Amino acid sequence: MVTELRYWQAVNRALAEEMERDPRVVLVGEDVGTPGGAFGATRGLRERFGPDRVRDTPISELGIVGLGVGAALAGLRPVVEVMFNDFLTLALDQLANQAAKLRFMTGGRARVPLVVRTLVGAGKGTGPQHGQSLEAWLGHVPGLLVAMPATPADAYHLLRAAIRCDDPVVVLESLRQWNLRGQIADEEPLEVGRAAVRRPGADLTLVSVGGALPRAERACELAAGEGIDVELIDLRWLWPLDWACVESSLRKTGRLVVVHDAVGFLGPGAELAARAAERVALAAPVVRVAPPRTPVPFAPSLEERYFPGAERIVAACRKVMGRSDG
Amino acid sequence: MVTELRYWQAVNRALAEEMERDPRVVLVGEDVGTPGGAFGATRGLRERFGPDRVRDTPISELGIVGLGVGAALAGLRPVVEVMFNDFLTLALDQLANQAAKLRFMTGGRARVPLVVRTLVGAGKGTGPQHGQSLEAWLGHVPGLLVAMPATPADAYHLLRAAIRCDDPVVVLESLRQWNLRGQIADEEPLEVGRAAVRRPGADLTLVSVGGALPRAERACELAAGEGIDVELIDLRWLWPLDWACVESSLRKTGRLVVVHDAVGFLGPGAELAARAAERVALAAPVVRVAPPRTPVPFAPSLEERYFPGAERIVAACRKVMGRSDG
Amino acid sequence: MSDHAPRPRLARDLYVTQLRIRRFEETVARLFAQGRLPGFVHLSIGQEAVAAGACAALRDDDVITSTHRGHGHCIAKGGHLGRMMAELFGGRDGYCAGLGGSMHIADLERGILGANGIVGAGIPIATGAAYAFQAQGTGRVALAFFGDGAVNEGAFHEGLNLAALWHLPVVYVCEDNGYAELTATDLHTAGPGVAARAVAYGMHAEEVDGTDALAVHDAVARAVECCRAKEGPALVVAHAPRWHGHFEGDPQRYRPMGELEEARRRDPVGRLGHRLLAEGWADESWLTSVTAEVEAEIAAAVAFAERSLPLELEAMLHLAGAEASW
Amino acid sequence: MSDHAPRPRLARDLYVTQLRIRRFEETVARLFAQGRLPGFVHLSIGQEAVAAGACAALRDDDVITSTHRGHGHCIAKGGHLGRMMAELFGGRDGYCAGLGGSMHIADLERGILGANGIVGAGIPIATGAAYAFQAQGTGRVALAFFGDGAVNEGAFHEGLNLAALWHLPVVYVCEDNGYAELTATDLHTAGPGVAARAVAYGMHAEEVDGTDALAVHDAVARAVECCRAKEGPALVVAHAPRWHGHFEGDPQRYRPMGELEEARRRDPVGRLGHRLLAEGWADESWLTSVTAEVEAEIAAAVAFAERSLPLELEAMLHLAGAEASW
Ligand SMILES: Cc1ncc(C[n+]2csc(CCOP(=O)(O)OP(=O)(O)O)c2C)c(N)n1
Ligand SMILES: Cc1ncc(C[n+]2csc(CCOP(=O)(O)OP(=O)(O)O)c2C)c(N)n1
Ligand SMILES: [Mg+2]
Ligand SMILES: [Mg+2]
Repeated sequence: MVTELRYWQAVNRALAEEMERDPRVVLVGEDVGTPGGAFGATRGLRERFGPDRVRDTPISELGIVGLGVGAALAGLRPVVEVMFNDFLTLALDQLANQAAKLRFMTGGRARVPLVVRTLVGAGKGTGPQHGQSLEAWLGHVPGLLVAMPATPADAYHLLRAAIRCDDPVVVLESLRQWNLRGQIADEEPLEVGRAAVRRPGADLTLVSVGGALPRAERACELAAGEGIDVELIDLRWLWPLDWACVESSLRKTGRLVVVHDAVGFLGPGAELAARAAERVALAAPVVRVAPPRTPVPFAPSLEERYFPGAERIVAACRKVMGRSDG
Repeated sequence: MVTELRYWQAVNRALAEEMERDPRVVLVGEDVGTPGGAFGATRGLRERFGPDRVRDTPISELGIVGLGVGAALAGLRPVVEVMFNDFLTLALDQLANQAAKLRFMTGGRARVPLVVRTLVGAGKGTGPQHGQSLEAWLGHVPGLLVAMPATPADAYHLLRAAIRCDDPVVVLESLRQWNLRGQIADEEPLEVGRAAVRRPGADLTLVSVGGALPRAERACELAAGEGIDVELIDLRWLWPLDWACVESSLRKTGRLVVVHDAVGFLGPGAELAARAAERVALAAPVVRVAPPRTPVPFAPSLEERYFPGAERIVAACRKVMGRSDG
Repeated sequence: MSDHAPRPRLARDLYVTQLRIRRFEETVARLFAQGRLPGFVHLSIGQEAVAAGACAALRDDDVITSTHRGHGHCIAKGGHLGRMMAELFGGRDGYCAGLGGSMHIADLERGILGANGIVGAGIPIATGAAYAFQAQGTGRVALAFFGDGAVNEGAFHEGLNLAALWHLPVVYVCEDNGYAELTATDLHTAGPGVAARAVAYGMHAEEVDGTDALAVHDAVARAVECCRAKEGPALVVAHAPRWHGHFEGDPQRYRPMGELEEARRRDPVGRLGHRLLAEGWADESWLTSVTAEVEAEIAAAVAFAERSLPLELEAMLHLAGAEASW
Repeated sequence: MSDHAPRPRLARDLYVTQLRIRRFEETVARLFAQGRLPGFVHLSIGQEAVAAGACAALRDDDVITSTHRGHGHCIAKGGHLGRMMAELFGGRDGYCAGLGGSMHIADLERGILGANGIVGAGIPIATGAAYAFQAQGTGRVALAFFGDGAVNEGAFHEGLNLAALWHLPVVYVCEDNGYAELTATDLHTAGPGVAARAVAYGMHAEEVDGTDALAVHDAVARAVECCRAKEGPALVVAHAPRWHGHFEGDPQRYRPMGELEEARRRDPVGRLGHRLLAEGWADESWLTSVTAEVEAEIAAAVAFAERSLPLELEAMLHLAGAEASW
């Protein structure tokens, strides 16, 4: 069956279905209960599954992620909501030193089936402390999986895959896409670590990370208008990294552009560019398209220029194609 | 004048001299006062400068880094010690969302002259929660400077430069080097963001990040024995990045190997490799030498293989030189 | 403002301050509803007496830290309405040059160390400023505003313990408006209340009706006195309901029937106006004239803000010290 | 172990548990001094009664979280001495296959959710396990051990608030040994003490002589009872000085004259031995025979550990689920 849902509704549906399927799945987070989430993602779930399984928490990011770790060790499959990924800064000990390391630290004996859902605010006028994209931090932590759904369908499928995963997963949801509508098919396989080729193309590979996807799609259209045939890959997971998908595209195109909303320096594009240069004989140097190395500005006109737009992506495409106006 | 000091004594001397020079410099941290630091770096300073300027704190990493931010805004130049960089996970909100962003968030008006000193335990049998190298996280945060002294002289000079800097600096000190002796010259200029060429060479550029330096030096000797002439750059600062130094070396050698103790995926080597591939026509793909994507193991024999040793670095040199046994 | 002003003058001053806050925020609400202000906006209408009363107990050289709901604090501490409004518009003449927005307004010259987008983060920062004042021996005091929700963050705990341990001159003002976002206080804070927590750190604590500006002033003045007498820190809990949603646009479905009406009956502005008349501290014509003055001032602030253009990206990079890193 | 054992048998059990801890750690101290154990080792000699008494009040299916000073907790909860010792040696037969070391020993089958290298981190984890038990309705209880220093971490605050708010079945056992590393308690904890803090979250709290295993047992048993009766959480502060340094090798220069002698006079093992004889609960020959049994057990544990080889790197990657990522 195929249904049309908004991004946030897809999140809601994934949660509801997983809670229905598996009684061990519980939700905790600020405002997730009675109010149904600050942005509506958990609407109706407390009424449906009861207060033991859907709990409003105090503003205690470290505490609630730690609570999730303990609950996971004790047999639940908690989904913890941390409102914005900027607030993960408060919870990183439990996420990076506990959840991510327990399997390793116990010689493989403990598993921590914890999901942390959190928003990337980038592009919604939320400013320096609510607009960051911190996926590179998470991807750098061995033991964590990092999902970045960019479409309603992925908001649904990736979250379900995350909940079924026996290791901790951070799902970075995109506020920019929050109200986007999309088709959702039921029967999609639930795999972690699979990228998606959104558009086949022959001239260059464009890898888009998380919420940048619609701008990347627009850039593909613009580029097509200029005679550049772009293959667009939506990374979907920063870890596990679907390098096979990227590499097979690169073997065809020989050219790579990466776009993301995280800061460029030590951002996800650094790893992709480094791998590409290490492992594939490229026809041109990789071009990364990313914000400058500053926090996210508040003023809309600045924010607009700060995050990579379709124009900048197309310019990067031209550059990697060796066109002089790149 | 030139003095010979151990690494930790160099830290101690830098602190003492800066406190002598500038009454605004204060030290706060767990055990930094009466006990003189868990590893001795602040020995004698409380006696010398009094309890107002050298304070033992509770175990409250977020609180003490935040205390440093506020004290810096109110006119002091605090040096906060967080025992191991693994514990920065608890303090990242104050470090990354407050200290690092205040200058930007206030439109350039506020400055936060805060130094956070912290240990990288890598290689001393300290295990998964005391052995990480998290410099890539810090380097990814606009507004933070990141110093990684690898020698006693740098432990002295970089810390002094950090204390004089008007923006927040994290100084990652190396426990592995803690008792190393070295010559320290007084007159070195205090610059932030300058790499050091530790050994000139013609065949390839080896960039070493932080505590990997002695292993990189050893690798240079081994490589020389095989007829490979390595130019060794000690990065010293992850940000500001002295790209000019790296690039000018690459223009000569055309080949790059990077070594560090941080996890490879999204580690510092990713950014260096990406830049090199973007900006220089290389004669061979970059090779990164780094730990596998797991936490740091405890058992000494595993830890020894986990962190890159001279042998692995030499193998990378051979590979980048196109020797078949690389 | 001085805490030695005679009662009638103090009451009139508090009235004017509250009115300036009220009118400023009513204007912001209107502009927001018209779609003219980007991002999130959190209003303190109904809570003006807390900001006005508390700041009136401070000296000009004392400092405050504020919250995401900080317009009132900023106005009460002497912030410039035009520069505040310009910041909300994202203009270059705003307090943060348009880079921060509502949640980051700061004015270091007036001792406003900053609003904050991270709940609780101002608490350690104010504590650090108090540490600086103690070390400098200047008799200055720091004051941290925060909400009832913030008391469950680790930052609250770590900050208060540090302050109590070191007898720092810091006043903690908890504004209990009954909610953390959409979650009622009894769902997020366990135990007998915030004052009892302060007592458990060994500090003075007082509760006060936060809709009575004179009562708030008196309680905070006592706390400030404590601090100046080196008997700090101290905490004041001020109870005052908010009238608007958590953020503008919040439909407030989670609020029980009658709660808002009850809140409006406790109108801190109207209440003090009545008192002024009843006590003979002011007459109708004074009220009329200050209202006109305030309205003119707000109109001027809006006009100032409307004229302020956003920064260019290059200027932003310059302010951030990041030109070289783009 | 059951809390319904008759007094004499309970006392004898507690004696044996304490003796096993004492001899295990004396052996560890000796092995460490001989340079045979890598990394950091923190011993709980002098504090055995806390671990023994607390765990004796738990059911087998209850769980604990432990600390960096956790050997005693693990032994008291039924941990296997040989696998513990093997872990300290870094052997593959150790609890963590040699990947974790002393600070990460865990045994999920016996309800030992893990020692922890991060001060305070076990507190939210135990809280989360208690949440699971509540949601599962199994009547199980979680118990968190932590030191006097840990109570100043945000994790303590956030964990206790959550537990009190939700009436979770969790017992917090604070082992006050007078120091956090090298810093005395009065330098790090403000206010009337840890019990008063618990009361401020609205939970039961009790203080007990931590060198009296029966008293600890009784206090923790009351706390556990509370939890099983759905009246949790509860906190117990047990005061017991440590005899050894913070870590092995610590010269303890910071300890005042006479303190150690005084501590040794309160020897929890010797004390309970005397009581057993005085009450007629055991005779000399019983003491002699259990001592011999314990010594044989420890010798076997060391022999087991000595035979255990470290893992190979490939096996480590496999256990970590990271083969593909090297
Ligand atoms: C660390 C952090 N967590 C969550 C949020 C999202 N958030 C913004 S305001 C708020 C509620 C704060 O409640 P309170 O402290 O009572 O202040 P109020 O909004 O009532 O003034 C929350 C949870 C945040 N900004 N920062
Ligand atoms: C988050 C964190 N901060 C600092 C340390 C370093 N450290 C290890 S043990 C310790 C002292 C802990 O004191 P306490 O809780 O009283 O336990 P004790 O060592 O006395 O048993 C410190 C500061 C750490 N391991 N984790
Ligand atoms: Mg509130
Ligand atoms: Mg202790």
